[in-house]
Amino acid sequence: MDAADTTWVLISTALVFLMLPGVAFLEIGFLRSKNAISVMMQVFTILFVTSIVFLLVGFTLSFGNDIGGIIGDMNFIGLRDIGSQVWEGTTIPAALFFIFQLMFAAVTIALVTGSIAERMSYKAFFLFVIGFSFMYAFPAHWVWGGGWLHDLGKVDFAGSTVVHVTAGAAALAAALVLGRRQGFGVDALGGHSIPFGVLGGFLLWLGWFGFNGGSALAADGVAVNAVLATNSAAAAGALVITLLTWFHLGRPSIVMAVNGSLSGLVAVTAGAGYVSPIGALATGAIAAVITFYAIRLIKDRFQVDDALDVTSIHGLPGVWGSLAVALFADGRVDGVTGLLHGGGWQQLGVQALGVIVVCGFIFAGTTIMLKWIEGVVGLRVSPRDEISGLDLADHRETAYI
Amino acid sequence: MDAADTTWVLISTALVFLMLPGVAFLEIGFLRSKNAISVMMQVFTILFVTSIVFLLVGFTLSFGNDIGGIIGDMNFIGLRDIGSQVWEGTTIPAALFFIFQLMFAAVTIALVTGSIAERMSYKAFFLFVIGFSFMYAFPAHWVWGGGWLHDLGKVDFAGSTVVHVTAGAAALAAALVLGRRQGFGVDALGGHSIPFGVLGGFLLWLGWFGFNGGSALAADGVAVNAVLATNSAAAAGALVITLLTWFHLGRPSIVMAVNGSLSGLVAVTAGAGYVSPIGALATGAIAAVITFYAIRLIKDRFQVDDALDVTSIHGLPGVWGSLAVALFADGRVDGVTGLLHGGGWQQLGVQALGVIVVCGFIFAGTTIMLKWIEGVVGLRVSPRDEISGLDLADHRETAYI
Amino acid sequence: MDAADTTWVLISTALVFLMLPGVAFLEIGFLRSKNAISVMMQVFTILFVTSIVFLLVGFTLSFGNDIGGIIGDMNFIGLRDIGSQVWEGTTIPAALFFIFQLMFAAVTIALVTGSIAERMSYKAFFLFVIGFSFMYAFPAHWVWGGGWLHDLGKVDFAGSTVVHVTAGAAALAAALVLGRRQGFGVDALGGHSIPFGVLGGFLLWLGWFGFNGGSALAADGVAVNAVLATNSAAAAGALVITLLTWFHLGRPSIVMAVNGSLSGLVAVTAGAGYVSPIGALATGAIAAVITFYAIRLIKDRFQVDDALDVTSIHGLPGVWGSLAVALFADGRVDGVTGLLHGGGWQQLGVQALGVIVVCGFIFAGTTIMLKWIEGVVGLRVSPRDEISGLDLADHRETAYI
Amino acid sequence: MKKIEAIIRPEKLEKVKDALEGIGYPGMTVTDVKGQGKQKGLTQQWRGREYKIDLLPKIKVELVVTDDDVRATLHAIIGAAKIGEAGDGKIFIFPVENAIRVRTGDSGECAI
Amino acid sequence: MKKIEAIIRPEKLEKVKDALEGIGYPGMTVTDVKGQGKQKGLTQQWRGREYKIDLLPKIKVELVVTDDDVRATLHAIIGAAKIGEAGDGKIFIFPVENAIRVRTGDSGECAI
Amino acid sequence: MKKIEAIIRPEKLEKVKDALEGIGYPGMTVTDVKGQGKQKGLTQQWRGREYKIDLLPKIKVELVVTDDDVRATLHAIIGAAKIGEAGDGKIFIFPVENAIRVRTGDSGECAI
Ligand SMILES: Nc1ncnc2c1ncn2[C@@H]1O[C@H](COP(=O)(O)OP(=O)(O)O)[C@@H](O)[C@H]1O
Ligand SMILES: Nc1ncnc2c1ncn2[C@@H]1O[C@H](COP(=O)(O)OP(=O)(O)O)[C@@H](O)[C@H]1O
Ligand SMILES: Nc1ncnc2c1ncn2[C@@H]1O[C@H](COP(=O)(O)OP(=O)(O)O)[C@@H](O)[C@H]1O
Repeated sequence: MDAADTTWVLISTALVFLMLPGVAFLEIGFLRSKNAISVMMQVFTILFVTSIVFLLVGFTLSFGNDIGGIIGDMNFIGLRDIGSQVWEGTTIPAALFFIFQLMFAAVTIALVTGSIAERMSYKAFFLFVIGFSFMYAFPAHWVWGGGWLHDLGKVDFAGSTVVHVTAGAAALAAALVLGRRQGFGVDALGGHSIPFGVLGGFLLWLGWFGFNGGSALAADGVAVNAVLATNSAAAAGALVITLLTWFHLGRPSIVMAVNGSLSGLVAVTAGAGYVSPIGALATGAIAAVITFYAIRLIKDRFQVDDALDVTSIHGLPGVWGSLAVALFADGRVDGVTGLLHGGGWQQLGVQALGVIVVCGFIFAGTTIMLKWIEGVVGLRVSPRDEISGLDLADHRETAYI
Repeated sequence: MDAADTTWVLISTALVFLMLPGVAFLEIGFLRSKNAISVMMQVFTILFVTSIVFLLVGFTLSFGNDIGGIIGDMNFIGLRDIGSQVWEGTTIPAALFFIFQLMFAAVTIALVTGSIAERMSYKAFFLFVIGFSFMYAFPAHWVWGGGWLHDLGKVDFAGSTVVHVTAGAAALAAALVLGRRQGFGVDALGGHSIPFGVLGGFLLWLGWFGFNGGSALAADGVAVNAVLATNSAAAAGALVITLLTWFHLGRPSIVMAVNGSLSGLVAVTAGAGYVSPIGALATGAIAAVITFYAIRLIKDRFQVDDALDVTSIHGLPGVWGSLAVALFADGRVDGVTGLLHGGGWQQLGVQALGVIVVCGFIFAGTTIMLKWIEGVVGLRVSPRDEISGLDLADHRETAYI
Repeated sequence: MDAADTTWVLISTALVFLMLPGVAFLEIGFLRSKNAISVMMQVFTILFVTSIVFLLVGFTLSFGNDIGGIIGDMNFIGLRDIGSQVWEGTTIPAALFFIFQLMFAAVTIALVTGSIAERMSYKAFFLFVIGFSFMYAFPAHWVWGGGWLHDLGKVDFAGSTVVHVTAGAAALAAALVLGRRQGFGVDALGGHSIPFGVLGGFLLWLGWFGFNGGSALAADGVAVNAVLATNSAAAAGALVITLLTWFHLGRPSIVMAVNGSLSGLVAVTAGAGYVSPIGALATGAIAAVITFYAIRLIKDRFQVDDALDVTSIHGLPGVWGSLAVALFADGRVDGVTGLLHGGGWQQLGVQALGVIVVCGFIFAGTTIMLKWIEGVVGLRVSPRDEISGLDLADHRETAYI
Repeated sequence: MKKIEAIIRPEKLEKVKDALEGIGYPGMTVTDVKGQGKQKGLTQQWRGREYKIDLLPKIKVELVVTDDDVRATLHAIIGAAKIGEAGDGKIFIFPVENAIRVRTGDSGECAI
Repeated sequence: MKKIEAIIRPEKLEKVKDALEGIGYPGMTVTDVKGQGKQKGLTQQWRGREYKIDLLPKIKVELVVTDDDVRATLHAIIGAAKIGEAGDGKIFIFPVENAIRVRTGDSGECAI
Repeated sequence: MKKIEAIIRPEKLEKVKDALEGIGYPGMTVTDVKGQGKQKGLTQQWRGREYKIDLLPKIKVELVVTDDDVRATLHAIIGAAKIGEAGDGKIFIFPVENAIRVRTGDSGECAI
């Protein structure tokens, strides 16, 4: 065990933890005040439910001994015997590896709340969180837990695929199953406190230093490279979307700037350890272009009410980032080399395959799960309750007096 | 000196620092807007007054050479000669040990503000903070500074007793001496910005990673274990209180969920380094049950106006946690072994003794000190000022325009 | 490369990053709600523009090979070849040194926004940020990059001169060139959400642990000393200004307490690694006195509309702190010894020279740059737009609904 | 001239506004208010206990119209604001002595 | 019918509400307002300087009652809102031409 | 007695207040409202799309004055609130049947 690496992953865990209030405040700020309690309770619920479910079974499903490339076994159920070991292939305690991975699971589910907000009942949501905690174990195992995608050579430094494609696919499926909010396409359904949203944006950017940097699992040059790439891609994403907004709408927007930074962060997540700062700038810049037009396409053209554009801000940039690593990786780590640096098409193929399978699996899984929940307890609050707000209906609390 | 351990305790210090805005925002969010300035100023005052008082004398009283098991001597007055030493028994600089402990002192006093809010005058409060900085040195010395409780074998990993029983006993005494707020028992006296309260809750949970994890004073397996136990107990507390609220009041509540997580965090503080994740879950779950019913008992039955239920959320779970370590400790560190793992009753007895003495000492000390302050400058603002709010009366500022 | 030092500087970088939301929330809280989007967008723009400009050229100008003591060469343009090197004279990766320094550049510019707020158009601001990113490279190079002030023996631990005198001089120049806001001297032009302001204050105090502590570039006794000095000076500043406010205005004020803590933090920045806790208390206490009276002088007497008193809170305490190190340094590091500890007048002279030259250079540079921008795109929004607020005029967004 | 003062459900504002614009009365002033009446209050929870909220969020729409336009206006508002349950709101009609347009100084019916 | 419009101290709302409910007038509309008058303003501080606030927080309670009920209503409000110092507030009485209940379309006294 | 109800631009409140105090009418009640009329709405953006805001922030100033004072009051308000563009606002004048000062119970003109 190395104390410095342990310290770095401990603090990275704390930074990733910050992404949960980050998501919560981004969302309540950019949604209506009558649903602020509901959204905060969703994110908080994810934190406390996942902390328990992942401890009991999620972790061992993700990282237990591989069963046929598909899932982990019950080796670490309830973190049995994990106590004082060093996690294999690292210099940090197994228990620390667990907490770090737990935060990833929680963040992944939390991202989905941006899509389903303002209409899903808490009861349905509660079941959804438990179910999703299990579903998440599959992509996590495939890519990071020694599963089949890992064996094929898929790389995903900190989870453009495992976290963001997963969240994006689930968000899209959930938006489709749940249907649109009342007023969608007519009213702006705009946010009620942009400062809270921006606070969330800052916390996410910051948290991502731990998300990507900590994924090196050591306080080394790779971690530093990841942090640098992370910051650069976020900046490029924010700049590009600001210019696009300025051009198309006549004025730059803080809301879009934050979205652009998130888009860049998502995209660079797959390659953070593998790319140069310049590669990171390119990754983030292109991600922002994708996000800008995807928001319009999905909301205006396809009329899908993905409330906070999780598909456009996490899903699609996640896809792009998963592929981008096969373009921009320059061989600095583990010999991962992208097309632009003389690598072959092979890597790009594997990356694409990973994205497609994860996308399909999660989209289908989410749809089935939500349909089942709909049958058992219903999915949406009543139209009247939706109008008065989920805070009153589901929690009998109001955010402000 | 070890650089990794130093880094971990430095960053833990920063995390514990975050608990101060955590307390401030938890409190202003869950109190009325007309007292928001007052509460923030109380917490900020604690930060700047304690930083000076603890530097000058508090630290040496707590951690100077032991005088008869009761208190430290003046060895470190003004941090004299502490400069470049390594703190005995650790691998970190003495100056760092000081800052870390300073944050604990500040947090302890800050917790008390939740009870006295919305009626105590700033003048009285200012004297109270100075007085309490001295009073805190006693339990700190007894348990952590080599005093008599330490010699008896009392364990308190990060302060269920020293911090939370202390804060709880002071909160109860202060609520009794100050008396109830106008409208208590009639109006809800509810919070004005639940998002601020929840922000505070997230910051506290996060800060607790440093509070408990940093108390290992090294970046080792114990620190990791403490962080894991911390997160698990918080989750269990939040889950259990959510279910209780759902059952008793028909709807789950974010405010109670946050309170439940705090209750779990408080309880696991004594045993964070000594218990397994499963032990931590049990500790947190039982703490939440205690908190849920204690709030009703103290406010409804006993009609004590402990504004934010510090007695129920910190005091009683602190008592429970101090005992729970003597049940759940599994011998992984320092041979501390609880009843359930084959330890004897001896430990439980010592833990109980510590709780009782600290409780009694602080309760009596706080009562006497407040009575004295009452005589000198009065304790409460005038009833008219209480109605218009302490922000206007004591600070001539308003929180919002 | 040392993993522990790397971890500490990584996390210090994260802490300094937190100063950006710190500045943003301090400012929006203490300004009017109709300009909240504008201010947040300014700070966010600084983050994303500086991240790119400093990466491409700012860093190499600051820290490239010295050209005549004035500026760095193009050695590190686009961070070329910086990848896996250890930064000379440290044990951390060059890429990490870059990110850490990048955050300093961003914070410096962010501080200036406090002066120009509520009237400068976004277009003008955007150009200003790019220009200022270049201008900042000069003082950074002179003092930290091996330039002429460094050669003269000027010490500036973490930037009382490079960061705060720079920000203060620019703030004053900008306030003069821009002119006063409508209503200045008549209305209070007070803040709209003191809690947001206080949140910012807490984040800044916290971030400063990384700002000063990280400037040791190692997890050693110097870093710990810097954190301790930082906390002590902030506390002294807050206490002294609270007493002054209480005395002069009859009531203590949270807004002034936060300002006082900032003043102390700024002043101790030059000497954080070199002074004892007692020296830090003195530095902070005197800084707060300066700030308290300077605010009145500059706003009331000179009628300069430096909106959030950047000159009084950063500029002048920066000057004082730059000199104070030549009084209070006690020789513990690098043999830097102040007058009070037997050092000579020489150091004080060099410190003063540094302050004067940086002040003059930045004041002149800012004035010229703003005049030029005024010619190209204009500086201020129209009087009508100023009344309806920059949020609507420049961003077509509103902070709250 | 009369002042029509309608207390309506907040969620009906958009529809009422559209209805009024539809018949040519874009001029109106809107205020956030709270109201109680036949509609029963809300039960909320706070720190583990229940309490009642009597005053519910409502919106007050005020518009001054000529005597001839009163009927049409009432009709439009009722049509848009009604859901048929307690809490739909009230409309009050007040006499107006005069109206003045600040911009021009015009007074009387031509000012509205 | 008359409209009673009472400007009161915010802290008295609860008592006024209770008094009105006590005598059987639960229907009312409440608005947050600011007011100035004989009551002297507040001194506040901002960044080291003092300034005056003239407009103080008040609450406006509006209720429409039949002519016969005016007396009782006034009595109840005054009893509950008075503390005997400048700033207690005013009550204004306005004529109402008609009232309509949106839910039913009823008009006149039976609508209130 | 009349009630003067002026809907003005928010940024003009200070001037209107000063003008009224200047001619000796410090008593007034002020409400944040939103209004629409001839003034055209705002275009805002949200997540990459534009939308229109019709209801703009306005301030309602209410003051009850004796019949004799109406002219002077109107004059003062118009003078202070006018910039000559659509959106300057309206002033409405309503009859008042009575006014009561809560503190003293005085009624009629001496109450205002
Ligand atoms: N007598 C009254 N005077 C003034 N406002 C009233 C009165 N009665 C009701 N209101 C307003 O009308 C709203 C709806 O009234 P309520 O009695 O609840 O429903 P309904 O009119 O459908 O019977 C109330 O919330 C209140 O704002
Ligand atoms: N002439 C007036 N027109 C309208 N509202 C008034 C008038 N005078 C006072 N008010 C309202 O009544 C409130 C109390 O009035 P004030 O003169 O301060 O106290 P009091 O009525 O006890 O003498 C004021 O804050 C204001 O809202
Ligand atoms: N008929 C009306 N009834 C009530 N309020 C009105 C009416 N017409 C306008 N207003 C109010 O007056 C404000 C200004 O009116 P507007 O027509 O935009 O400008 P102007 O009065 O300068 O022509 C509106 O925002 C609205 O609050």
